[in-house]
Order: sequence, then structure tokens, then C-alpha cells
Amino acid sequence: QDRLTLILDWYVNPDHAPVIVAQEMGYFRDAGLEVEIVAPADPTEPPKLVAAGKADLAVSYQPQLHLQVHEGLPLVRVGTLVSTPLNCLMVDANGPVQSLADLKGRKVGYSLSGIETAMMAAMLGSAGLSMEDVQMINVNWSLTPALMTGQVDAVAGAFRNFELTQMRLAGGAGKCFYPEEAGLPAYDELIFVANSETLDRDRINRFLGAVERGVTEILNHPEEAWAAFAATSPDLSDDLNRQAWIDTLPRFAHSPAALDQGRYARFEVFLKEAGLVDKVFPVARLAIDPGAQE
Amino acid sequence: MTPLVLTGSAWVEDRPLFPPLRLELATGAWTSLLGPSGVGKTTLLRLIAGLPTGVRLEGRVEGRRPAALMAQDAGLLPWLTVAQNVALGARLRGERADPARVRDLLARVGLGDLSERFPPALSGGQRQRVALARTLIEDRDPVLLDEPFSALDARSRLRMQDLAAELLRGRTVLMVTHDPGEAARLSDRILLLTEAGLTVQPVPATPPPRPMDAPEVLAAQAALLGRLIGAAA
Amino acid sequence: MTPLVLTGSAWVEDRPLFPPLRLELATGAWTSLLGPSGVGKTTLLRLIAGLPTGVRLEGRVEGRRPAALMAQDAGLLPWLTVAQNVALGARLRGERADPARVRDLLARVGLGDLSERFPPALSGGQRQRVALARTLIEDRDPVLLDEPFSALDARSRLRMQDLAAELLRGRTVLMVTHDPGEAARLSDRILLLTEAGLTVQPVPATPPPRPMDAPEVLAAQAALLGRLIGAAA
Amino acid sequence: MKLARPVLTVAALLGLWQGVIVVAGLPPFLLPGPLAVAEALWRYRADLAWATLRTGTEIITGFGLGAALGIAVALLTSSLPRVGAALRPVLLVSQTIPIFALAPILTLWLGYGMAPKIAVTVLITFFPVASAFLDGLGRTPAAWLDLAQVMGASRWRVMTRIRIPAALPALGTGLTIAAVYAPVGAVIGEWVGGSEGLGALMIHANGRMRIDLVFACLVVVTGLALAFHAAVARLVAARFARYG
Amino acid sequence: MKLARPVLTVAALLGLWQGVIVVAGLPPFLLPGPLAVAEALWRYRADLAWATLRTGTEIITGFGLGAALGIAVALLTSSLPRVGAALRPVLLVSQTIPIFALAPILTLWLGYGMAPKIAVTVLITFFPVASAFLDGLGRTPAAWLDLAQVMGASRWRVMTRIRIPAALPALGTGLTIAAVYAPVGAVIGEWVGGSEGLGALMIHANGRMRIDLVFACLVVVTGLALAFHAAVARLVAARFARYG
Ligand SMILES: Nc1ncnc2c1ncn2[C@@H]1O[C@H](COP(=O)(O)OP(=O)(O)OP(=O)(O)O)[C@@H](O)[C@H]1O
Ligand SMILES: Nc1ncnc2c1ncn2[C@@H]1O[C@H](COP(=O)(O)OP(=O)(O)OP(=O)(O)O)[C@@H](O)[C@H]1O
Ligand SMILES: [Mg+2]
Ligand SMILES: [Mg+2]
Repeated sequence: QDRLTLILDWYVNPDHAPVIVAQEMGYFRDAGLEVEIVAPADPTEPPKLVAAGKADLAVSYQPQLHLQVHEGLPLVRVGTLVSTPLNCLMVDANGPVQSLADLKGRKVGYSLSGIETAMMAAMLGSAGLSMEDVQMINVNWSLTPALMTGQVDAVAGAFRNFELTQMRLAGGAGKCFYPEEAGLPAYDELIFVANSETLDRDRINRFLGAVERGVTEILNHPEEAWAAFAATSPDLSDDLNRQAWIDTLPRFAHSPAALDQGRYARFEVFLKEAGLVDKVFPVARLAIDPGAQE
Repeated sequence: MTPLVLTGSAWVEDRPLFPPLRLELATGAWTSLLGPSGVGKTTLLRLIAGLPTGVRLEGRVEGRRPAALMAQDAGLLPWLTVAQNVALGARLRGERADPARVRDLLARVGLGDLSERFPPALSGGQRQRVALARTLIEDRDPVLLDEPFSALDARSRLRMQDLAAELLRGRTVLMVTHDPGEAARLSDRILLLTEAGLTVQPVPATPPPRPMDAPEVLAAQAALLGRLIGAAA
Repeated sequence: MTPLVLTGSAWVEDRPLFPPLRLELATGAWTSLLGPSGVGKTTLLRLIAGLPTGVRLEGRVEGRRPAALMAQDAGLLPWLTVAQNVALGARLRGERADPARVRDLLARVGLGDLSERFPPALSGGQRQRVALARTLIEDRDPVLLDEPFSALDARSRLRMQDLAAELLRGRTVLMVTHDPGEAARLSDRILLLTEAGLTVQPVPATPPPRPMDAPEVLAAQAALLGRLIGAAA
Repeated sequence: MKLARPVLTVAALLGLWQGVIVVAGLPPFLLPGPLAVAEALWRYRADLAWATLRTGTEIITGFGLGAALGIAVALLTSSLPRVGAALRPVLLVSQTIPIFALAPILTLWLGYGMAPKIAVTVLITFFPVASAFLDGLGRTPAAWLDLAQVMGASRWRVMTRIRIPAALPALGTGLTIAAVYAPVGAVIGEWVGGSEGLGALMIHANGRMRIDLVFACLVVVTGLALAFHAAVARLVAARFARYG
Repeated sequence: MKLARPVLTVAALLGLWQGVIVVAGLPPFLLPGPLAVAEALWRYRADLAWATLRTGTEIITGFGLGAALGIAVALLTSSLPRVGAALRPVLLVSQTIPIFALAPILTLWLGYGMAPKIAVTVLITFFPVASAFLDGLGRTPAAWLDLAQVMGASRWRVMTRIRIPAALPALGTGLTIAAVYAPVGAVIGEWVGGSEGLGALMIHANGRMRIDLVFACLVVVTGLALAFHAAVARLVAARFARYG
């Protein structure tokens, strides 16, 4: 059994279902791996720890990966967990904002992600607006409350598979505008990153194989998979998580190791144009297909 | 005015401090209280003043009135000047102290030019005189003095005795002292407290304050000293 | 042993406290220092002990040696028992205080049964006796005593004087006091400090300690009192 | 009778709580009512108990180490003022670094277990202890220092026999303040590295908008803080009463 | 000569900093070296100056209000012990609520301007002030209280003329501790939301992985804390020296 440490991006939630199911069903063991799964409290921490050699893999986000690599962190994407964006711009479904154009003159709350301004600029651009037309407010931890209490008219950085349900359960109704429908290149929301200098392809391939089995299990036997997932922690079996499970299920990468090189190239160019990075890196510095022959 | 009377005995934990006794302060008279160290003189004063003590009184105090008390330690407030310390009583009652009186009294206790000093920069005897002035300025009856002149040289001591006698004339005074000459000069009544109880001692017939070298004072002083040195021996 | 000599004058800010003077402590003798309140007696003691004072000395102290000092305030440590306070010097030097000596000395100052008490539960005179015991137990020469018996009744005062005289025999002692009788009983040499300077006063010819009622003591006492009361008058 | 006051206090607190909700019109997703929180307390009792055990361990260990460090720093600063002056910026820096900047470093050095949480607790508790004790050490009555000097005490013994005992009431002040911060420290510490304990449960619940569970955790943390503060205050009152 | 010590201290700190990096092998994305941070300080000097102005305002206002609140709470608790006992849990709760639970409520009431940041600063600074001052108020020498009683002082005047002045050194302890926490409070307060000030700049930089800028902010915050602490300590030393 080879040991492997994986740091999630956040507490265990349905986004991590394939990993948890693979662990619960013993797929890692079958692949000769003993995987330690660590849930951190702060999502900016895991990539740093992988870069510092304190963990083998971390769950992170594609947009952040670009910034991190440009800042010199020795990181590289080796797999994909959720292969669509989850981020969305959420508004009150019964509120005054029914289209992106309605945002003119309104307040937009955001949570720090590093690319919030670039994302907003692109989305506003698709509706003929610019950053001058809205007031951006950092609301940090409280996206949904800020929206529900009417302090902002929209929030950027909400997760479409979570915050919508959250808002409904809290007695509101949310509506999402999707960045990939409004000028942003599509990207992988959740990815696995490894240290580009020390990564061990063999272990990673075995790991991704087991994750792939987890995804397959979820697709083929959703009820059993849910039961295994929910059993890991009693507070996972509530309405929010059950709904999130259903909403997240179609978004898992069916082939976690597969790499869409164009995606990374397009997003890199997008960030360059938005001024967030100062040059364009070749995809090979950002992402690899660990199964490809070197 | 009802006379001030303390009756009862006092206990430290369960050992007796003094046996049942009756201490009556003759109204308008100066009573001196002498006795060996640790016998309970300060305790008696505090009981009369209504302050907490380390002992349990089995008995009671009748006719208690707001008193002025000069404690055994000067207890000056270090953040107030000498003059402000003297005016403390008035300030604590929200009254206005008369600055002229404060100035006058400070001059009379010999500290006229130290009125703006702070207590830590005073000598022991100067501190005691500030505490004396602070007590004398209080317009109270009774006045309780606990070894008020103990830190003073002979000359200041005589002057302060005269000053106190003058300013407290007609008031009920209880003074604790270890100085038999002082008691003989100033008292209308002298009490001796020992473990055996309270006894009245003879006093010169002349009215106080008496000259320190008057024969009847020297006689009373000698007699008292004899009693003190022989007391419980 | 080189004699201990303080020479110079002292200044408070820019007023003179005492004029240029020469204070020599006769080795092995008991010197008493009297003088009006605030004249600088405590200051002199502290200068000799090498402690900071509120004044500026223009001059110097020669032959200074580690001294034992009993300050004007008892200064007991409230978290130590009476016995521990007496043993403080040894503990502060990392030596072992001899418990038998502590016990013996406490008995001789009349506090044998209070050895486990804490200072806040003592009377003023009891506190002073603890401070005395704490000083007497120190094996030092010179010994500096600042009004060591001021809070004691006549009987304890005599006893403590005898005790100090016995235990400090042969040592260089400088005692500040306001009690002329005390000075007359105990001293080999009596000094009077006034604003005008230091003067030597007559002492009985007999060796100290003298009986308090010996004629030569009474005579010296009376003479001294006269000087004190008349001093700078 | 002895129980009446705490009970009344708790009742008043609950009343205040409900009052704030009603008066300020706070929706349950911002501040749930006492009943909802009580329900969450009961429903998640097992998780909460487990988390409390862990956080409690962190609190006690962190407070112990933090107090020891604070005392050591105060003694060092007070005995060697130059070292103390040089150390002060380091101490202040330790108080101003936000956890998110520190977290990866702590995790790197101390791993994902309890150690980094305890480190954060130590970091938060040592400062008031050091600060208050140092203040106390600097306020020894001059008469006692004179006494020690005349008696020929070494600097070391002046410290151990005079200045430390005289400063114990001030140390007590520092310890009781630190006792309140220790639970806060442990909770914040649970932001570092792996996630177990009340602090972790709390942000976890917050992320899922389980605000009732957030407040249930908060009730437990507050209970811990109250109990810990009361225990330390009582100990300090009992042990340090004579000193100073 | 007067400048020599601070300069030496800073040099020692920089050495320590570089030493930690070298010895612990910390990569620049965890802890950038002094040079990189100095570069960031220079490059972002305009942003930093602006943020400092804002955070500084929050610090001073928050500290002022927090100290006032702490003093008021201590006085109230000390004059009316029953009210104090009832209040204590509320005070402790105020110290144990993490910002993220409070943030939505604070912004609901106070918006995204400076007010919620000041509120957080107040919340963090008032506690050590209240705690230390209250301790001091409870330790008035008995002799002075006796004096006041004999002199017929009202409870109010005993408080204002005796107990408060006697407790000022303890208040000083509380204020100097709080002075260190005030910058921390303002920075944490900026987590509540809004996007101005050093705290906001810091997390923005963190989000963009500009760790050099994060540490540049940190250097500024620490400088502020040092200066503020020194100023308060000096003021306390000058004003409260006679008291107690
Ligand atoms: N810190 C200080 N600043 C200014 N003056 C001071 C300071 N300390 C003492 N003094 C003054 O120095 C003088 C001498 O004080 P000292 O204590 O030596 O007097 P003393 O002769 O011992 O008097 P007493 O018999 O009252 O004890 C006094 O007038 C006092 O006011
Ligand atoms: N808190 C206390 N606990 C126990 N005993 C105490 C306490 N306070 C005082 N005592 C004892 O009570 C006795 C009387 O003390 P008090 O102060 O009245 O004596 P005193 O006659 O004034 O003596 P002195 O002349 O020495 O001032 C003393 O023996 C003292 O030890
Ligand atoms: Mg007495
Ligand atoms: Mg003196």
C-alpha cells in the first residue's frame, strides 16, 4: 500500500462525492493506495501545502491555478473532479434584476476568489455594460445573507449547485446567470493539483483510476453511492446536501484524468486580456495528462 | 447628645481579645486610651467608628454618630497634593473645602510651603501632620485619634497637641497614645486597657491642655508610666 | 574597620536640606540622631545605607559597608507569615534562616504565638516588632534604626530597647528617634540635626543601656528635651 | 437559592436573544431563535460532544502553554530590559499576523493534528498574560525593593522573592483575560490545517447555512469560555489573594 | 545614539525573518523574504498609504470607543455587582462569537462602510480594558475605603475619588493590551466586507496569491500596532504614574 495525502478544498460536501465514494467503497485500496483525506478550513491553504510538499494532492480551482502558477508556485493540474464551472452570478429570482442588463447601477457582492473582477467585467461586457455601471462590494463570508437581506442586488462567486438550494431552504428564491453563457471561457471548477517538481505519475494514475470508479459508481448506482457518502457524517444527510448531490451529479468529470488542453489555453488568454497575468504560459506548465507517455 | 457607649467583649477567632467592658466617652471631654501593644485599642476605635475589624464584638455601640478618625497609618492618597489630601473630606462629601481654611491649617501644622507636594515626597512626620490636618478640618464630634503624634519630634509634638486641644475644645475626643506625658497634658479622662479590662487612671485637676512641665502633669505622667510599665507584669 | 563617615550637604531641588556636615559613626558605638520632623534624618540613614533618596547629596559616604536597616515604615511582605518575614534576609541571600533563632527572637519581641499570622492581621505595634526582629536577626554592622520603637507602649518599648541594646552590643548603631529618654538610655553618642547642621549633645557617663529612671539619664533626657523644644526656636 | 441567580441570568440572556430577533427583525438565517438552537444542540449532541472534547483539550493545553510562555516572556523582559525591548516587536508581530497568513506555515511545521490549533491558542493567550504580568513586575513598591537591596539580595532573588509575589495580582488579571481568549484561540486555531472540533464544526455549518448549528456550537463555546473563565478567576482569587 | 536601538532591533528582526526562511526552508509563497516584501512595499506604496489612512482611522476610533465602553462596563459592574454578574455572560459571548457569524448581522445593521469595522475593533478592545480595570477597582486598599466611609462619602464619590484613581494603573494595563489588539480588530473587521483598508488589501492579495503584498500589508499593520502600542504605553506611563 502506498500512502497518499489529499487535501480537499473545503469541508466534505457533495462536490467531493467521487473521492469519498472511492474511499468508502475501497477503490483506493484496490489500487494499492492508502489515501489520507484532510478537510481544511481555508480554501487558499491546500495548494500552498502541496507546493510546499506537505501533501501529494489538493483539490483546487482552475482559475486559481493559473494565478498560482504565475506567482511561482510549483503546481500543475493532474486531474479534474468537476468539469464545468460551478460559479455563478446569483440574484433574487423575484427581484429587480431579471437580466444581466438590469445590473446597471446596482450593487454586486462578491466573495474573494482572485478573479472576481475579471469575471464580472466579462459578464457585464456580454450585456453591453462595464465595471463602471455597477458597485462591487466584498461581502466575504455571507453571499446568500447579503443577497437575501437586500444589501446587494447580486452576488458573484455563488456555487450553482449549493447557494440556489441554500437560498430556497432559507425561504428565498435565487436565479443564476452562468459565466460560461456570458463571455467567460468554460473551465474546470474543481481540479486535482500536484507539485510539478515532485509528482509521482504512477500513484496519481492509480488515484485517478479509483476516482473514476467512484464517478462510475455514482452514475450507475446513485442510491447506494449516496448511502455510502451520507454515512460518513451525520450532518451530510440533510435537505441541502441531498439536493446538492442531485445537482452536482451531472457535473463530475467522467474521465478525471482527461485533459482538455484548449480549455487551459483559452482561460490563460482570458486572464492575460483581463490583466490578471502578464504573460501567457504554455498549457504544459499548467496542466498535464498524467497518463500520457512522457 | 446621647453619650457614646461601647459595651461588650471582643474575640479573635475564639480567643478573647478583651473581657466584657464598658467604654463611655464623656461628651465634650478628651479621653485618652493607653495600653500594651496589641491589646485592642485600634480595634476599639474602629468599632466606635463603625469600621470593619478583625475581631468579633459581642456587645454593641450606642449613640454612634459620624466621627472623624485619624488612623494609625497616615493613609494619604498619593495622587492628591498635600492640600488636596487635607480637603479630602469635603471633596468626598461633594462639598467645597474652604481653601483659606486648608491653607491656614497647613500653616499651623507647619507645612505651609509643602501644600503642592505629593505625599511620597514627604517625611514620616510630615505625612502624619497632613493626616492630622485632614482630621482636624473635619467638623465632627466625636473625634477619634489613633497615636496621632507618634512620628513627631518633641517640639512639633507639643505644638500639634496644643493645636488639637485648641481646635477640638468642647468636642468628644478619644485618643489612643503610648505617651503618658501626652495623656497627662491633654486628657479630661485617662483609660488604661489591658487584657484584664478597662481601668480609669487619675488625671490632674487643672483643665487641659496643661504645660508639659507642670508638677501635676509630671506627677500624673509618672504615675501613669508606673502603671504602664507594671501593667500585667 | 574604617569608620563610616558621611560628609557633605543635601539639596532638595535647589533648596538646601542640610548644610555641609560631617557625620562619623563611632565604630562599635550606639549613636542616636534626633531632630525636627523633615530635617533629613531618614535621608541621612538612607544615604548611609546606599539607598536612593529624594535629595541630591553633594558629598560622599566613606567606609560604607552592607548595613541592616529598619525603616520608618514596617514594610512587611503581606504574603509571608510573621516568621517568614523575620527570616526574610536569609531567604533573600539564599541562606537558610535558623528556625530556632527566628522562634527565639519572635518570643523575645513578644510575638511567640503570632509566628504563623500574616501581617495584615497584626496591630501597628506588633508590625513594628516584627520589623525589629527582622533587623536584629541580620548579622550586620552597621545597624541603622529609623524610629524603631515609635509605635510601642512604654513597657514594650523598654523591653525592646533592652533587647536591641543586648543584641547589638559592640556594633555600630545609628538610631533615629524622637524620644529623648530613649536616646539618653541607649546612646554612646547623641547627635542633633537641625537646619543649622549637626551638633553633638551630652551623654551620661555610664555605659548604656541605662535604667530609664537613673538620675544621669533623667538629667540628660531633660537637657535634650530642652534643646529639642528650644531648637531653632 | 444559590442556583437562582445563574438560572435567572440564563433566562435573561435567552430573553435578550429572542428580543433582539423580534425587535431587529432578524431572519433565522442570520440569527436563529433559542428554540431552533436548542433543537440543533440536541440533534447534533454526539458531534458536539466529540468536538467539545477536542476543543476542550486544545483550550486547556493551549492555555497552559500560553500562560507559561507569557510568564516566561514577562520574566525575561523584566530581568533583561534590553532583551525585552528587542523582543517587543516580535511579540507584537505575533499578535498582528492574521491566521490565514500563518496557517500554511503552521500546518507545514505542525501538521494537521491538534498541534497547530494549540499553537494558535498559545499565540493568543500568552500576550495578555505577558503584558499584565510585566506591568505588575514594574510596579513593585519601592520600600520592598529597598529592603531587598539592603539585605543584599541577588537580582534573581529580588525577582523570585519580592517582585514576582508582588506582581501576582497583576498576573491574575492577565490570566483571567487569557482564560476568555483561550476558547477563542482554539476555535480560530481550527481554521488551520485539518478540521475537527467546535470551530471547524462551526464554519462547516456556516458554509452549509446551518446557522442553527453554528449557534449551537457558539452556545457550547460560550459555555466553555464561561466555565473556564470562572475556574481561572476562582483559582486566581484563591491563590493570589494575599499577594501584591 | 537614541536611534541606534530601534535600528538595531529592526535589523535583528529582518535577520530573524531571513533566518527563519533559510533554516526552515520556507518557499516564498509561504513567507517571502524581506527584500521581496520591501519591493512590494515600494511598488504598492500608494495603495498601502491609502489603506493605512483608512485602517488607522478605524483603529483610533475603535480604540477610543472600545476603551470608553470597557471603562463604562467596568464601572457599572463594579458599582452594581448584580448587574455585573448578569452582564458577564453577555461580555464573554461578545468575545467568543467568531466574526463570520457576526458579519452578516453587523453588515445588516451597519452596512459596508467603516462602521462595522469600528464595531469589531470596539468588540475586541473593550474586553481587556473592562477586565483589567474591573480587577483594579476590586483591589482598592482597605485603608482608603475606611477613610472614605468615615468621611461620609457617597458610593458615587468613593468611586470617583478613591476607587477609580486607585485603579488607574490597572486600567493602564488594560489599555496597553487593548492598544495591541486595536489594529488586529480593524484588520479582522475588514473581513466583514467592503474592500478598503489594510485588511481588505491583505485578503485580496492573498486571493490573488500576491503573498509579497500580503506581507507588505502585515509589515504596515505591525508598524501601526507598534506605534500605537508605544503611544498608549507612553501616555499611560505619563498620566497614571502617581496613581494606585
Ligand atoms: N522625593 C522627594 N522629593 C522632594 N523632597 C523630598 C523627597 N523625599 C523627601 N523629601 C523632603 O526631604 C526632607 C527630609 O526628609 P526625611 O524623610 O529625611 O525627614 P526626617 O528627618 O526623617 O523627618 P521625620 O522625622 O518626619 O521622619 C523632608 O522635608 C521631605 O519633605
Ligand atoms: N484581621 C485580624 N485577624 C486576627 N487578629 C487580628 C486582626 N486584626 C487585628 N488582630 C489582632 O487583634 C489585636 C488587637 O489589635 P489592635 O490593632 O486593636 O491593637 P492595638 O491595641 O491598637 O495595638 P498597637 O498599640 O500595637 O497599635 C491584636 O492582637 C491583633 O493581632
Ligand atoms: Mg493600634
Ligand atoms: Mg524620618
